[in-house]
Amino acid sequence: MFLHIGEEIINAKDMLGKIDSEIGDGDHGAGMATGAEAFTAKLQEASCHNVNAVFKVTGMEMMKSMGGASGVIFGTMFSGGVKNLPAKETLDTNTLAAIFGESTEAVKKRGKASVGDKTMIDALEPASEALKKAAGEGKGLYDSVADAEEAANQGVEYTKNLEAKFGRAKTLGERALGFQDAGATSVWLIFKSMRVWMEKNE
Amino acid sequence: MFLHIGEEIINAKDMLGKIDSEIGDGDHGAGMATGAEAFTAKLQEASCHNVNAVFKVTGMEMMKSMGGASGVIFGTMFSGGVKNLPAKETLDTNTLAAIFGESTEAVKKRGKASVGDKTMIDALEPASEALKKAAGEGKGLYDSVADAEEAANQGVEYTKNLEAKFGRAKTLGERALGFQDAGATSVWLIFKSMRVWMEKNE
Amino acid sequence: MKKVINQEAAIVDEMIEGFIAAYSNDYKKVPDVKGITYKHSSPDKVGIVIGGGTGHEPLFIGAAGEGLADGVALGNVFAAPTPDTILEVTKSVDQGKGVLYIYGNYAGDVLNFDVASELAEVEDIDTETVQVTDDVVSAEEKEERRGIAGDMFVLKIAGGAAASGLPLSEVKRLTAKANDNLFSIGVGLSPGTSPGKTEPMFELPEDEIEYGLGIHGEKGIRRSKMKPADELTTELLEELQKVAGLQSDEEVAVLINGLGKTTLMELFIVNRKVQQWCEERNINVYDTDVNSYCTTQDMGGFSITFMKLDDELKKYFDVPAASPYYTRANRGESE
Amino acid sequence: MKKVINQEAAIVDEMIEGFIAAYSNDYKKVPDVKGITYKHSSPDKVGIVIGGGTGHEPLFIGAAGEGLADGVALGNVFAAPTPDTILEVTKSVDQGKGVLYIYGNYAGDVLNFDVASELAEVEDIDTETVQVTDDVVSAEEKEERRGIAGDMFVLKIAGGAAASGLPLSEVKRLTAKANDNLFSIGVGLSPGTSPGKTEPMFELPEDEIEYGLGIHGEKGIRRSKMKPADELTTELLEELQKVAGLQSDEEVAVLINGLGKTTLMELFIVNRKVQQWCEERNINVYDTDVNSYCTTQDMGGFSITFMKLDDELKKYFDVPAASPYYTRANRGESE
Ligand SMILES: Nc1ncnc2c1ncn2[C@@H]1O[C@H](COP(=O)(O)OP(=O)(O)O)[C@@H](O)[C@H]1O
Ligand SMILES: Nc1ncnc2c1ncn2[C@@H]1O[C@H](COP(=O)(O)OP(=O)(O)O)[C@@H](O)[C@H]1O
Ligand SMILES: [Mg+2]
Ligand SMILES: [Mg+2]
Ligand SMILES: [Mg+2]
Ligand SMILES: [Mg+2]
Repeated sequence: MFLHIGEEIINAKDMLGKIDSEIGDGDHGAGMATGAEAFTAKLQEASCHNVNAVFKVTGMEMMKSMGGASGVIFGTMFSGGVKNLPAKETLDTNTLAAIFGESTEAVKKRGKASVGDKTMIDALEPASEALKKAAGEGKGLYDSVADAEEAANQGVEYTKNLEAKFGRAKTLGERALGFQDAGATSVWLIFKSMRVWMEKNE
Repeated sequence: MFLHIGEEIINAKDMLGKIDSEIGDGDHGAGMATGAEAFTAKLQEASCHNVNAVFKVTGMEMMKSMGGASGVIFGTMFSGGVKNLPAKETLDTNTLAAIFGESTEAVKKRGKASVGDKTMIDALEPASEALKKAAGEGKGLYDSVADAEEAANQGVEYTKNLEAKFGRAKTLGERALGFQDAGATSVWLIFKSMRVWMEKNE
Repeated sequence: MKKVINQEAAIVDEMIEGFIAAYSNDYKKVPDVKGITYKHSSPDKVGIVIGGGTGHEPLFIGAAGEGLADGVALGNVFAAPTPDTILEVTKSVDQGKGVLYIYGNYAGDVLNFDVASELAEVEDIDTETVQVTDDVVSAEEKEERRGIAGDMFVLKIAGGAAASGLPLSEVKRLTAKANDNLFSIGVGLSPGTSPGKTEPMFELPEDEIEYGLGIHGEKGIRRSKMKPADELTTELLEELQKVAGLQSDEEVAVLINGLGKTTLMELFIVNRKVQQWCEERNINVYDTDVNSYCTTQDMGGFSITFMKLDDELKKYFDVPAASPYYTRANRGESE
Repeated sequence: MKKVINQEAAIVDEMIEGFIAAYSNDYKKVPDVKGITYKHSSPDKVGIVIGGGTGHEPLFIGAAGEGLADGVALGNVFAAPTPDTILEVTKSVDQGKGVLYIYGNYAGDVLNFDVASELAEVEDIDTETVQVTDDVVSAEEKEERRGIAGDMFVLKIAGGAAASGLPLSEVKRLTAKANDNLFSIGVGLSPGTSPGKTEPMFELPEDEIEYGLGIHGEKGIRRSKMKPADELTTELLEELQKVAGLQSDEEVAVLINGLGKTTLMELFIVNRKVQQWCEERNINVYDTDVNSYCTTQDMGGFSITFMKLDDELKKYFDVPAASPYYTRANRGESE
């Protein structure tokens, strides 16, 4: 699954770069692609025994290879959710909800952004909430991820109406209105690739 | 008369600059104009008692103000011809021929260029010869200057067929063919302005 | 846009190789990461680590040396260095006296240096941080401003303080004080191009300029038609003065910094006006530097920086410093 | 093209004012002419006067200082200085030991310095001249070549020799020897613009480059499509080697010089290849400098310079030198 995420991120390089360039510095696509290449290579060579290791390795590799704001932010998003999680052999809705619940907190703590600041948090937090809700409702993994994707998508839309509080768009003020946040877009893309992978591999 | 020459040089600034820019660095017009402004100002303020002083002041001011190759070359052209000349109150054909005969030698000695090297010498030497011939034939000043102008003009045409031996066009080799030399053009312009001035002030 | 590179992905590594190949007597690469260190740091001093994205050369790679930084952590073009890189550089320069991090206040740099400092703690290395916040138009609040060319002056003080043997807390205090006294404003004349990109970094009509533009092409506060140097400089000074509030008899160090393609000739013409302006206000210019220390590729434009000085700051400003791209010798006495 | 100037006619005077305003502790203007001198030249030494057109900054105005030039004579943009200017600068720096003129071999500079040296003779000042002729593609005959970035190295030797107290004849001999051992080649990537002009200095298609282009935009030897850095650098090196004929075990100083808008990042990438190339041929690189000393406004491109060194030249190359734009400290020992 993570290899598919990596592939999709690499394919979206130009799209993400373009979104970042509207109100940022245009390197988000390149950064994410670097991270994706790094974790793809690592996941292919290392044998990860459990869910925790996959998330951790993915996050660590992003943090190590990317640099920029998103290296730490997305690195933390992947590795920050499994720190306190008992080792899991398989991924179910409860586990995924727990991971993203923790990781959302970790990213918020690290980046000091909240919903409404026009960052990837605007997609991550609702997606994480959607997972929690789906877990409460006993939904299957595919449906839960689909809910998260939809919530993230709405989050991306939401960022269009916001002025930025963090990152390079901060100084733009009102001029950032109308443009979606690049990092939020990546969050949506990640949930979308998870769902598409599950669709194909069911 | 020299004030008129100055005026014409200043008016020709862009034209001379354009010619220099084809195979040189494009500053010949600006340089000559700077020189013309300087000698015009000086001639207006100083009272020059004789022909020698006018030529000398003109040359010195060009040398002082212009810089570049043409500062020395045209400075020498004006001041180099009166060095050994007994003081003259009026300008006649003999005097003019003597001045330009001397000055041509001075410029050649200074710049080490000869006819055929694609420099202002290609206009100056024939113009000087024309003056000498006119003096020999007892021609009046106006006709002599007209002869010099015509000879200079042919010199300018001649430079179009030459590769450059001096100045920035030197490294161009064959690529300088077809373009006239900027300094030669200035020589022609100077004789032309003399003639036009005499026409107007006859 | 033509750039003399081989491939985009190799830029930073090849640049570092080329730097070390030139200056290997004095600098070495930190193994496995995009970092370099100065070879001759005097023993037992606080380490100074700077860093940031590549593409602003000579900063950051060119600002390590005697009385300056001991190590430099580099990111990709316009991207903050990774925590790993910062950590490895930190370990290389630490002499048991702790390490001070100095970098411009950008989200990416803050995040990565913060993670690095946590990792350093695990390795038992004390770190402190000063974020440079000199660009007066980028935010109302001093701490929220971004860092531009003033970096060079803050580093100068930090390097001077560390070279004088002060402990980490003191080096940090002085460096933070330098930053508190630091005010810059920039103007963009034409966009640069990021290597590997085909489009310029931003759009600016041929006859317009933008006040307050950031060093990654971040938008400024307003545009106007191009103006004569003196008028343009005066407007920037007035804008800067609104925030800097320089008083008569105050002493300042001045930096006129070119952004890439603006020539030194032009920067001197700007400096001429800056000095006139200071003189008219009885502001005492202790020292001036006209150079292109913090660039944005081939971007056109420049910035003006004032650092207010008191005797304490002057002392560390005057400590000799030397790198291939920044030198400050003993101050000559004026006649 | 936007240039930060007030009016074309005032550029040089205002630039000098801005330079002096920045560095008045160490430099002063020569009254009435476009010239500057270094204030702290040690007594009783041979004077070194350099000069040329404005527009190549930091050369020439930025190359006076300790162990470098004592005086600089400036012309208008890309135009040689007047004999008057050179003479006044000469008089200001002469200490009775004579003065050496160093300048790039261009018709205008030759003519004006020659006149100046005759005028100096009248004033009883001995002068000698070394014309820098490093651009290998500009002529077959060494003496007919034009001078480009290698100027900086020739000046370094001259400054070192003069600072060592040698008499004029010796300073001249060493300086001429430095020039005899000097070989450069440049490449143009994009035109610069002369201040006040609206047209670029030459035309070059967006994807083409020109080998051997001069520093005033003089045409080179051939054009090609833009290439990756390593390939381009190798071609230039092969071209340079045809003339320089560097032998295995020979020692050289290397200068990678940017022409204006080409970034230091790119120059480092070029240097990486240059060093590899030298290493493959067992050519010993004694010292490398990567900088933009001799520019052509905002022109894109760079040049590579080799100066062959023997023990004698190394001695003077290693004499410390310092100006705001060129420094050479005591050579650090490599590990
Ligand atoms: N403090 C923060 N908290 C959460 N996300 C952030 C923060 N700062 C930046 N981001 C995210 O990072 C994205 C930008 O990433 P990227 O372009 O790779 O980094 P940089 O800003 O260094 O160029 C933004 O779109 C935003 O979603
Ligand atoms: N050695 C020389 N002898 C005579 N004329 C010369 C010589 N060198 C250059 N010139 C003249 O000077 C002209 C160029 O002048 P200008 O453009 O003002 O100077 P620069 O070459 O310094 O830019 C040439 O067109 C040529 O006629
Ligand atoms: Mg970005
Ligand atoms: Mg010319
Ligand atoms: Mg970035
Ligand atoms: Mg010229």
